[in-house]
Amino acid sequence: MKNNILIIGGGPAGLEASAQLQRMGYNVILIEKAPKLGGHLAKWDRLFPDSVPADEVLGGLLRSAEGVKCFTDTDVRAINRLDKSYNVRLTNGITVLSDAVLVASGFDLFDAVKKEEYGYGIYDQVMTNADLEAYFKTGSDKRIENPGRIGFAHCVGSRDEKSGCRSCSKVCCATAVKQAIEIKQAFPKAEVYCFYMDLRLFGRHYEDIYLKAQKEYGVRFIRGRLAEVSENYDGTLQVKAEDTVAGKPLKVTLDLLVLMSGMRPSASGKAIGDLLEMTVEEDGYFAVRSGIAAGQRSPIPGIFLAGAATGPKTLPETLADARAAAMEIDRYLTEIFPDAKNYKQLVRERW
Amino acid sequence: MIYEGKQKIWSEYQKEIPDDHYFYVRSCIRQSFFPASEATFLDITRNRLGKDIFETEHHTTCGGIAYHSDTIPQETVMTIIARQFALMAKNGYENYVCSCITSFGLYCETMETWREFPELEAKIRENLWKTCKLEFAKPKFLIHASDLIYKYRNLIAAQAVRKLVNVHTGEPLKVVEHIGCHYSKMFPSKGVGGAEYPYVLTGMIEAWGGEIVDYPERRHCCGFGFRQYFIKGNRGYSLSNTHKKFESMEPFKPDLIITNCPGCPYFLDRWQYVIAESTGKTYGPDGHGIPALTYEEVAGLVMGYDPWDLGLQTHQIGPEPLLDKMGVEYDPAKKYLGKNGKNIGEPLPCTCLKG
Amino acid sequence: MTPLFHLLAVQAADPEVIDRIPSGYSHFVIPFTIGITFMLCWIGVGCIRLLAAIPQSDRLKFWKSLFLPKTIIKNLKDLFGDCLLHVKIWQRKPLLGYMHSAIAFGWFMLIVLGHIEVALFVPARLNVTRGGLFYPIFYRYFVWMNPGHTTLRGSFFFFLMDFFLLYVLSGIALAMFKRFRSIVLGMRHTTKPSLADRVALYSLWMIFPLRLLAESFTADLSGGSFLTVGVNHFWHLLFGDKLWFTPCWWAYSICLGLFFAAMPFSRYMHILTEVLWILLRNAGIQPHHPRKGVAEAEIYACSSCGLCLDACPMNVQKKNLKYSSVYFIRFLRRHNEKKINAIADKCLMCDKCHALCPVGVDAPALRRAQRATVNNSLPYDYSYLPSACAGQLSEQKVLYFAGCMTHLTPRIIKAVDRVFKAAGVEYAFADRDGGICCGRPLMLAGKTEAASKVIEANKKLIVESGCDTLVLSCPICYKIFKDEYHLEGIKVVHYTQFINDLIASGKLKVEKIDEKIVYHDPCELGRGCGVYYEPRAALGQAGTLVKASKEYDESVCCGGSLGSLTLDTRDRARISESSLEILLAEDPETIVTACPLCLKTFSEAVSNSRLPRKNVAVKDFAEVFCR
Amino acid sequence: MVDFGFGLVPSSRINLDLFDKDKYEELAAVEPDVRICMACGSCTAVCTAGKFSTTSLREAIEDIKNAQPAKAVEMLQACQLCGKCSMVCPRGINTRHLILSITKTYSTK
Repeated sequence: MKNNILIIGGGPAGLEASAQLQRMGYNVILIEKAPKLGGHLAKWDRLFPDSVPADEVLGGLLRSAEGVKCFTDTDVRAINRLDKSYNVRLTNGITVLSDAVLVASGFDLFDAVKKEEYGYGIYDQVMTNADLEAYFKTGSDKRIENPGRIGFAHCVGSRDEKSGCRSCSKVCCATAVKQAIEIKQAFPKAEVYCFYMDLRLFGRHYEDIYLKAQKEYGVRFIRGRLAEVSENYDGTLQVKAEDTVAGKPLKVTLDLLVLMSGMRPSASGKAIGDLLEMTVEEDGYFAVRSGIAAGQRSPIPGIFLAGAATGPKTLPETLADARAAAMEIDRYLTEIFPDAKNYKQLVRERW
Repeated sequence: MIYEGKQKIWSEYQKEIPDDHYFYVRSCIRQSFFPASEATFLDITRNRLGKDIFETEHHTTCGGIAYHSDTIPQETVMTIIARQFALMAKNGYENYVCSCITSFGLYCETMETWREFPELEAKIRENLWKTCKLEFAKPKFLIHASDLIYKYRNLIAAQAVRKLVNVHTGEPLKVVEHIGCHYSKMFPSKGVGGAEYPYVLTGMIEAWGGEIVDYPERRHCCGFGFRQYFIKGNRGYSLSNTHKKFESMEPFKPDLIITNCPGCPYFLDRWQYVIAESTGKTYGPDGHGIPALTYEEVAGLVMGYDPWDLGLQTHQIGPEPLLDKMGVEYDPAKKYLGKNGKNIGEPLPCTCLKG
Repeated sequence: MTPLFHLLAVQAADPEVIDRIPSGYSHFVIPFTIGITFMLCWIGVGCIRLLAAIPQSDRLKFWKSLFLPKTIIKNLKDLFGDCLLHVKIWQRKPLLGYMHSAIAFGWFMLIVLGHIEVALFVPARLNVTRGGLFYPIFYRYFVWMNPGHTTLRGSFFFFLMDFFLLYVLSGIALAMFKRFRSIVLGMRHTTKPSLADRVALYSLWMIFPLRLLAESFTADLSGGSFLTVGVNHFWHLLFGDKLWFTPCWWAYSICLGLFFAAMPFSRYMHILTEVLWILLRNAGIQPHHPRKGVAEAEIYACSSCGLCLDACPMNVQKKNLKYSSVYFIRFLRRHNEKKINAIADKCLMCDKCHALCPVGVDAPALRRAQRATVNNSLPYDYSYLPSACAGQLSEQKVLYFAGCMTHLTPRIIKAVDRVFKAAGVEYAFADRDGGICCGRPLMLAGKTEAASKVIEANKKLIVESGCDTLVLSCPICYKIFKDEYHLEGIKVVHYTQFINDLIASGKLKVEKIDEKIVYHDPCELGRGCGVYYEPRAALGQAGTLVKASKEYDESVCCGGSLGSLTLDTRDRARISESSLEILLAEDPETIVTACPLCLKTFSEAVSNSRLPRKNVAVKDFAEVFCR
Repeated sequence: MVDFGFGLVPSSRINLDLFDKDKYEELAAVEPDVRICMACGSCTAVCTAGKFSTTSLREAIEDIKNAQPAKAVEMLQACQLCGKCSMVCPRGINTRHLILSITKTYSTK
């Protein structure tokens, strides 16, 4: 018998897990609330550290997930737990009886408007990392017109308890360095400043792009959180930070400010979590069975998690997490699920 | 500047302001700096808007200046405040309106502290009983006097005889709004419009036909800074801070600065004189300064009060160019005549700053 | 046709030589005369200018040196050895030495013998007014050998002239061959000739074959020996009696003229300038300016032979060839300021080019002088020095000064301490808590004035310590303490010397173990201070010393040298790697060096390099004696 | 002018708008390593002169980038060019040449 598996979220994690589970012979149903698959990846132009086109990666994911039953523009309306399986009613009217549910609800980008002092949505020349990616993709944005001085503010909505997020979003430093290089490539005469608190360039080749940004593109890295942005008479921005290395307050006039919005738990993911009565930790991301040994299992048997639903992850980490989740689902559906008699016992022992 | 973006933020920082029956407490320093402002406030609220506003001669300083200068402990300050609250309760009021921003901030701070540490509130209650044999009740609404004017800005506009418009060009006057630091920077939710883009004064200017100027250093302190001013060795820092603000607003060519704090109009006014006389730099047109007025003075001007009744002669920066722009009629001969018709004394002419 | 036996005739009757051209002049001498006159004027003016640019005291020293017997002997020895015979090249590359000496000595002899011939047979012609400038050169053209009156004396000169002509020709042949296959003569890299170089070079190549042609054409008239006469016979066989000797003499003269005219602008100026440089050098005069005075002599004494190209450690990468001393000197000559500074700053100052230079051109000193023109005027503020050197040192006979770099390699300090303790040496540690720099890096960077301030401060500290022996473990320090500190009454020794003495006097017991050790000569210690023997003697007691493929004064810099101001890490790493390869030639187990910089550089290079052998240990000299 | 007994206080704030890009590029052309400093402070920690004075190459590089070159030049005057900093720099910056180049490029003398 082919087990039904419902995957919630058609971003990279959902797509990768669908492809893997389909290969294993399961009957996969993938739902995505947006009209298009791909999640944030679909909105991105190039990916760090090697500036690989995002479309290329997404294309690969979509191709390998071909044949998976996909419902876009679809959300979960209700979920009932049956004995072992889940009865899921979708917003498109379809009801799915699923033996395992994978929540790959991803993340939301922090709403930069909330950092009022940065003036996103108020000053003309402030944009976010997502806006800049959109510019790279489409080549047009009224804010970008041969800017002379460009600033990147790291940690917007990350490592900021006042924004409700204590933790690091993991991807913004590398994204900022990547975007700094790309904007320098687009406007070679521009001066680019990155305002950072710590440069968290932990991954392979990340340090290389940092060095490249300094050496080849002359990007200036200033250690200090951007504190205040105001608009000058001519529409340029005056930004203030402390250069904490120099131990002095600093100001500079910018033509463009890019805010590196961090990752926040997905709001729609949380709604699904509420339906499933899933535990959410203090940081807003879903709790897992064990952060080290069972990072893809939720505390509820049969509910699995993958990708940024359990905290900020880079794309390769998300994909690896999705593959791991597929393995976990397979293990559950072959070792625990079929044994109806000892199901509860097995769940206690092995979940 | 994206106006809609600001509106969105303003909509998130709205504050409930009661309709009537206010207990009013004056500001220590405003009474001596710009005494007519508080008088005008009472006149507008009582006589023009017909509100019940009560004040008692028994209220004292809130202790804020001493507190911010680190000369008295917090518990002392809280006990003083508790006494003011007791006066309010004794007189049957629960809407506490203060004229001073320092006081407003301190009241907010005290109430928040009590909320977090109820045992402290209990202790203060005990202190107050021991010292004054009084019992206090916390105000139901704690508001600043400018919140009230903000609330009635449209009523005032309806009674206005003129707008904040240059009568010669028809252009709205460019107004810099300067909020006292302790109005909303400590507790953004306690101020109308929050801390980053406060709306309390902006709302008045918009209602009265002026145009708000959003200059880069608008968030900064006027320069008073308590210890920065009080200690002469630090006074250069106070001056430098004000100087930074004027350098920043200069390109916008503002016609007027509106403030809601006791110290701000004073320092934005007097330091222009010091900057002019020590460096030769003036910020208004033709060697004049930029008038820094209180919101009551601005309200009074639009409502047709006589400028000398509003106390505009107590400003270092001469108000005449502004009055001319607004089309306000005034008698120059009466500028330095007191209420009793006697000369109140005239300042010596300045070298650099034009009167 | 002159019968052969005439040449061998013993009897001689006057006149033996008859003016074939009574006027002693022919138009073809014009090119040569112009060329040589131009060159002589140039060099005359140059000499005066050069001597005028030397400080008064140095000039006096120079004139005096010319009359001191000791310098006279040295001058003669050097002039003969370096300028004519090229002994230094012979010693390292025999074939190349032969080539150089063949051209230099051979040509020199041709000129000298030519003039002797004229002096003997037509002495009147030596007079400048009677063609003394060109006559001896074209002697064979102007004279007619009286066939009936040849003498043994005459034949002897004919033979010598032919012999030296052949000698020169063999040198020229090698030179031509070297242009195309330099490696055969032991040179991996050769210099790129400039335009003037090319003109002079090709003229030089042509001079001697043309001389042979010209002289062989006239050999039946004006005499000759085995070579010219032999060739003359060949021509007659080939062409009969129709010999075009006037065009040949023209060609010969033109080539000579061209050569001399191009000479001042070419590397060949060295042939004459070398003499002046050797005299100045032996007089002990140091350059004060990278371009003027002694430096000028030095610059023009460079033959652009390119031996320094292979010597230079930077040249493991071909892209760095352009920073070699030969090009530095060439650009100095051309006043190419931008390039001069770039090249001056790049050099590691390992001094190998100087050690290997056939004429002893001290290019590193010129580079230092060049750096000084830029860097000496840069501001500095050492007002903190008095407080830095204020401490009181415990009074001991032996004072040990570790130096800045040694503080980054504490293993040296520890090893020195253990060795000193084992040998019972009581010592004071001058910079235990960190001292100031010795001043050598400043000196190398051309900040001589700043260096003097540092030297002064250190000197005070050392003199006040009351020690009688100063031991240094850093060759960089040692070099400057020895050369510039002038510590009267205090013996300044490098720890290799000191430890070797401890072993020799039996104070330090060394156990010999079975360990193959290779010793790396630090630049400043070996070439800089001439300390080659003591470290090897001491190491020989502790293990089996094996050879590096280049050692002593040919040892290659580790790549870490403080001498270079601009060489980057990658280039340095390549040098370290090649230097390591040289040290590992005989598969040693341990590399021993006696310099903190070499130690650090090699330790890192062993683990980082792409060389297959990674298990070789890198040790400091002192560590060998405290295992 | 009136003497009030107090006056404007010079700002210690870094104003990057005053940054002289051309001059900096001039420096970076002779010593590109100025770009790659990551302000780890190793150079300052081992500095021979730093033990006796307030010199810091790390700070000097900052000063250059923060439009305060005069401070950098003054600070670097204590340098003895001993080269310890170049040995410890994790990015392999040619520190000594950088020091000389900063002095050469920005020195007003």
